[in-house]
Amino acid sequence: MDNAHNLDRKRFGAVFALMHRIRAFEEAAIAAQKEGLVLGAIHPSIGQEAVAAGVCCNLQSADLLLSTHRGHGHTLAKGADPLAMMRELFGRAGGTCGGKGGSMHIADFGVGMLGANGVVGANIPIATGAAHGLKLQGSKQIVACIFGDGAINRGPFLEGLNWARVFDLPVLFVCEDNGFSATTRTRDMTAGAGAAARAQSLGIPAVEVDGNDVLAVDAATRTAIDDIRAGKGPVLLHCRTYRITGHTAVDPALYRPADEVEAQRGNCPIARLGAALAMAGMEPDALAATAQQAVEEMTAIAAKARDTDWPDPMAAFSDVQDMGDPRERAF
Amino acid sequence: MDNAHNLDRKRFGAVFALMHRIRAFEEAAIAAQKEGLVLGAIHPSIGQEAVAAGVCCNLQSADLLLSTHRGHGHTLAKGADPLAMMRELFGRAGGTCGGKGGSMHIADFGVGMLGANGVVGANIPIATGAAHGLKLQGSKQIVACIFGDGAINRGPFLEGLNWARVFDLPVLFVCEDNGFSATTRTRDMTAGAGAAARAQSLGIPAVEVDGNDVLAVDAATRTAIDDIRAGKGPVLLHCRTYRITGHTAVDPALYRPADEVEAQRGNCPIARLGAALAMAGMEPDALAATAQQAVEEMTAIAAKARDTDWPDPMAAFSDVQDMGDPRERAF
Amino acid sequence: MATDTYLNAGRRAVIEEMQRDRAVWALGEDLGRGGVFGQYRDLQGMFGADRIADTPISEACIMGAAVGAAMTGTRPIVEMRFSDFALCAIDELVNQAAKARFMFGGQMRVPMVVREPIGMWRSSAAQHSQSLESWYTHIPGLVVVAPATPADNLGLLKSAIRNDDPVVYLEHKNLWGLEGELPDGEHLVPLGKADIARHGDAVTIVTWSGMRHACLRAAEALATAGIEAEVIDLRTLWPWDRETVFNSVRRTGRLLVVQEAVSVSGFGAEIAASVAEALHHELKAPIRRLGAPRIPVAYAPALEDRARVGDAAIIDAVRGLVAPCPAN
Amino acid sequence: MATDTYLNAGRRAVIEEMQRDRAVWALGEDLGRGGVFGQYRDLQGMFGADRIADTPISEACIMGAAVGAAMTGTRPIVEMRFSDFALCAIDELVNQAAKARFMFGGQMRVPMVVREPIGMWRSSAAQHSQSLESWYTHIPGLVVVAPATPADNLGLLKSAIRNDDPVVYLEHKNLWGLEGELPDGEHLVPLGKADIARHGDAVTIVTWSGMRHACLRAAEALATAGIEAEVIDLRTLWPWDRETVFNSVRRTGRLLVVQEAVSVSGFGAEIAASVAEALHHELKAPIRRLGAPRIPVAYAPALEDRARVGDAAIIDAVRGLVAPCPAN
Ligand SMILES: Cc1ncc(C[n+]2csc(CCOP(=O)(O)OP(=O)(O)O)c2C)c(N)n1
Ligand SMILES: Cc1ncc(C[n+]2csc(CCOP(=O)(O)OP(=O)(O)O)c2C)c(N)n1
Ligand SMILES: [Mg+2]
Ligand SMILES: [Mg+2]
Repeated sequence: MDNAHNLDRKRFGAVFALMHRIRAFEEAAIAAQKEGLVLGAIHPSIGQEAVAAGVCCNLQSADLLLSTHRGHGHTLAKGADPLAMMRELFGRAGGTCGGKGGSMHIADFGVGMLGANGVVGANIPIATGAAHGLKLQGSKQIVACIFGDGAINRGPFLEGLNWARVFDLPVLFVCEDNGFSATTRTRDMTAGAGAAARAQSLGIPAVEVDGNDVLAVDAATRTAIDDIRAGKGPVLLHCRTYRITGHTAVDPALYRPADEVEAQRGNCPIARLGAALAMAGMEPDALAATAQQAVEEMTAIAAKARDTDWPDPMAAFSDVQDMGDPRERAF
Repeated sequence: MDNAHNLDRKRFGAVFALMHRIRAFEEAAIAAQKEGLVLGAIHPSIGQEAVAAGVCCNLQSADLLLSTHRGHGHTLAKGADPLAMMRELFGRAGGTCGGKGGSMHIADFGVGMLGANGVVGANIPIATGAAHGLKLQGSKQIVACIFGDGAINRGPFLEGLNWARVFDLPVLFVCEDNGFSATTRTRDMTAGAGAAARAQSLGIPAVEVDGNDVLAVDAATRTAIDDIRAGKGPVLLHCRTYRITGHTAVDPALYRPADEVEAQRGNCPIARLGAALAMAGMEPDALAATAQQAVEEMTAIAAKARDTDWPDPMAAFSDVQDMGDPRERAF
Repeated sequence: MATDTYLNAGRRAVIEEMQRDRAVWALGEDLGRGGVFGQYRDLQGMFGADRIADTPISEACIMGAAVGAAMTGTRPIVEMRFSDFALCAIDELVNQAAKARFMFGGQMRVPMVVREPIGMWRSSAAQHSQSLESWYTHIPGLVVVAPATPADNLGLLKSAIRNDDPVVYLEHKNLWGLEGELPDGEHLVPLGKADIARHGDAVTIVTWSGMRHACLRAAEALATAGIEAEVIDLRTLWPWDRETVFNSVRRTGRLLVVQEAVSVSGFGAEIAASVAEALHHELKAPIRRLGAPRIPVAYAPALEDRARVGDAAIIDAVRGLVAPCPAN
Repeated sequence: MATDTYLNAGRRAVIEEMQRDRAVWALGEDLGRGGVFGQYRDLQGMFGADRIADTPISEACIMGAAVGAAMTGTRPIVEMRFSDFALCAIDELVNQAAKARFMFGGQMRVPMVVREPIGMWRSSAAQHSQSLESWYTHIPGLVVVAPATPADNLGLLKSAIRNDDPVVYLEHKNLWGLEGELPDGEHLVPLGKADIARHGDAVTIVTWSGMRHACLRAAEALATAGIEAEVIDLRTLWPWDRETVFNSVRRTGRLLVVQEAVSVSGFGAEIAASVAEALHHELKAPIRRLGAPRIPVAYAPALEDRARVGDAAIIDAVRGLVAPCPAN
């Protein structure tokens, strides 16, 4: 963070607030899960906020995003309404998907968020196809596709990246590498030099960055997106980060040494940006207020979400298909 | 073919004979198909014989091989009986698979040939798993897996190669690159530098050779297999060749200019080896006799295959499964 | 009226719909050279390589990309070459295309048509002969269509392309060369409506795809013996036309379901079970199903034929159905 | 006899068979940390990382590698984590594992067990809740097993591991914690034999997997009203135990099939169609099927419940079946 002194305080103040909001949203969700309010599994991204924030602050609102099972941060960063998201986690009316999807299937097409996904790697071909669709229509929008380090061992990673290069599509592939695939250290199951090397072998330029340094993620994303918007085709960004929490909110993550986690806590991307902002002259009070506001916002949201009605059970029969709609028959 | 003068005449005389036998087998099969004797599609490998011969002459009989829809040459080179193979193409009793498989499903477990495959790329995970099984049992055998250039765009290519490296398995991956995926020029649909670059990005050493130079294929294979037998894990061999015939025997292949095909005919791997053998002192008569013998052998085999009985129709109900065998019920 | 083939009827449907709607495009292997059976012959010349797109051999990405492209406002026609290869893209079809609209709470639709040629085609063996239509009928979110005539291939494919949800469109490889009359001008066949291919009152035969023709041949043979079979070609398997089938069975009291697919858990089981549930008291004889035994399709013709439902089996089954009921 | 869970019963089966036969090994994601539900807890410590193998997230290769490893003399247990993810490996299962023995003319077998946890598990939503057993019953070459009790999970998994052909082994996620008695010593349950979970003569209920328990609860409730239902848990879906089912239906004259899966083209259709064909004249009432409507499984409980067959629906269906037949 050499350039901390000439940091754009306005821009990164907003990024800082966003990162806090992501953290606070997930902490509120984890707390709510302990109370039984979150109904299905959630995969927190605590410690990884710089990837969501650094990538998405470079997307325009018309740009599109595809995410994973660990997508709360990405979705918030793309501009989704946290109340609707929290309602979705709680399975309530007014959830982003009306309570049909839950955490792993949050989508908000209104802000260009085309879906989390419960199948690792499945978002890669879909993102590629979304970019293909945009290109066919002469659109200037681009697509960002975030996936984990574990996803690069699935076939669709190869197929999607090859395709994006062959058709020179406007996609930013982001490998959000937290070192783990569920309980497995990804490096033990991953041959070769990793995501960037694989992308390069497919003719796709790739950049590796410290994924806990939001300034670095931001800068690398901006350069990549400039190229993509200039019509140069896909780019891959490999962001190394660490997952502080378990794979799911209820995973104690005993498969890794406590001191490793402790050391990584000291590498908190939010604290790092806070330090940079402080060095750039932002007041400690202002920094603390940002954190505080985020917590208040998300606490209020969780309270509001818990007071929301359940969806109409008959909604289970809608949005299936027009022809052969199950509502044509009684159940 | 710098080393033509100190060519091992015995070894390459045999390779030369094998290449002629492959060519003659396929020409006999193409002729038989015109007569209606070959029942399903066949995918000739005419012009590609150096890959089959150069790779397989380095395999021991206990080693294993997995092949593709274009597998006659590989299968013959692994030691399968051409009469049983021809019977299989003719759908007759005594075919390698009893007439159940046909050209795309020839397997001869007796000689370590674990199957052609009708699904592009599907042989890669199977080969990888075969090597995994061997390794678990402490076997010294190795596995060779031959696939086309089109197969490297399928997900199982990535998954299989990554796996083979992660578990350090004894597999030789051979990309038999004839430039085409059915009627499509593979390079138009393939991003990056190709098979070798992709393998290298997965930490797998890769070698590119002129696939019409059997001496080069042989030398590269030998080196690769030495490493594999020494426990160094997988290697990929990328052999560039050309498919003289169409995708199937009935494909006129009008999607490529006649002069391109003509030029490639002049690069015949069999003729090239013949020239090298001649330079190494082999008599023109002996060379011609080898070709003649191959044609006679395969013509006789085709004649014999056509005189073979059809399989017992009730064989359709056997070899399905032990529990829940369809023979338990009448049809 | 012009006479043309089932293959060309499908091609005409694609041309007409691509001319009608710029959002429609097709993607698959070898399409620039017409596709593996010539279904797309010359179309790349007419519409350009963007709209008749050649793809890598990447079935998962072909299907997955279509999902994404459908989400961004285009209407892809996915060519899977052989339905067998669609198994390389089943996650993308079943977990993504079919479920997205629902999972995401109806925020959008996934309008795409997946063309998957099915069925036995002499000596194509176990990996190029399957008919897995029953799988798709089991999956919420999918429409399933299986045309049996040139006119239906024209009219149903056009309707499928206009449908706003994913349609699995199963052409039968053995029918490519079948000739029939194609109406001039716009010809749309509604999804979900069966075709009563032959009227009769002795027995109802429900069938689809390639077996329509075997059933009609069998019905003609039976007619010479005075047995008039009604042959219903479902055409759309989901939603299937319960009304037409039930009305017919109410009249005939006898049902034979004929399918090319493996009978065990084939779609015929769904028809048979539905009729057994709804019309038990109106049946004059037990329902009969015909389909393939539970064996992979073999290469050698004599073996392959053991997996085929022949005309004789249909005739026998009908005779059994109309025979006086054994005392019980 | 010891009491243990369905989960531990499966774990014990793996331990016993791995001890018995060195060729047996297991592969899948996270197995070294016990697998996603703890089915393999501590097994890597017992058997080493070679035999309890962690794999990359590469479902296609997990399945395909198992096929190859089975061909070279080992007996892999494939862990698919959720049956939904097996869709990423369907080509390898259906086009390769299931067909290899046949296509290659019986030269070898493919002994592998594919464990695919199925079913609804509170708020797991559309991509983690499916029950696709009917698909597998449709595929020649596959054996399909779906245990419902701890003892059966022990005895059937052991039999599955010893079977020489590919077995799709469907444990129900909601049953992991279910406790029951496990016999001491070797306990093998034969494949293909149903379990008559409850005797009765008013009606035959055929079910499997998680629904066994709902059916038993419903049957107890019905018994208090004097209706004695026979509950048959199929346990193995292919080959299913026709004899036990037919004998029961011959006695009761009434059949209800209860499944958790989508009813349309679910395996229940096969049972219903088979009974309708074979025992039409012995039925005292139309066959009934219960299953999920053709909707994806939703996340919110009230919506998810619309996809569940509840005890009340079973009770109602039985009451309808035993009610005096309406004049017709
Ligand atoms: C195809 C598939 N296989 C397995 C899973 C189960 N699963 C869910 S998340 C996960 C780990 C993914 O690791 P990674 O891609 O690195 O993402 P992270 O969880 O670390 O964000 C696994 C194996 C799945 N959802 N989809
Ligand atoms: C998964 C799959 N997709 C498509 C096909 C149809 N197909 C058969 S061969 C072939 C071309 C394969 O090209 P390549 O791998 O280069 O092998 P070659 O035919 O050139 O030997 C295609 C597309 C198939 N068999 N399997
Ligand atoms: Mg990860
Ligand atoms: Mg090729």
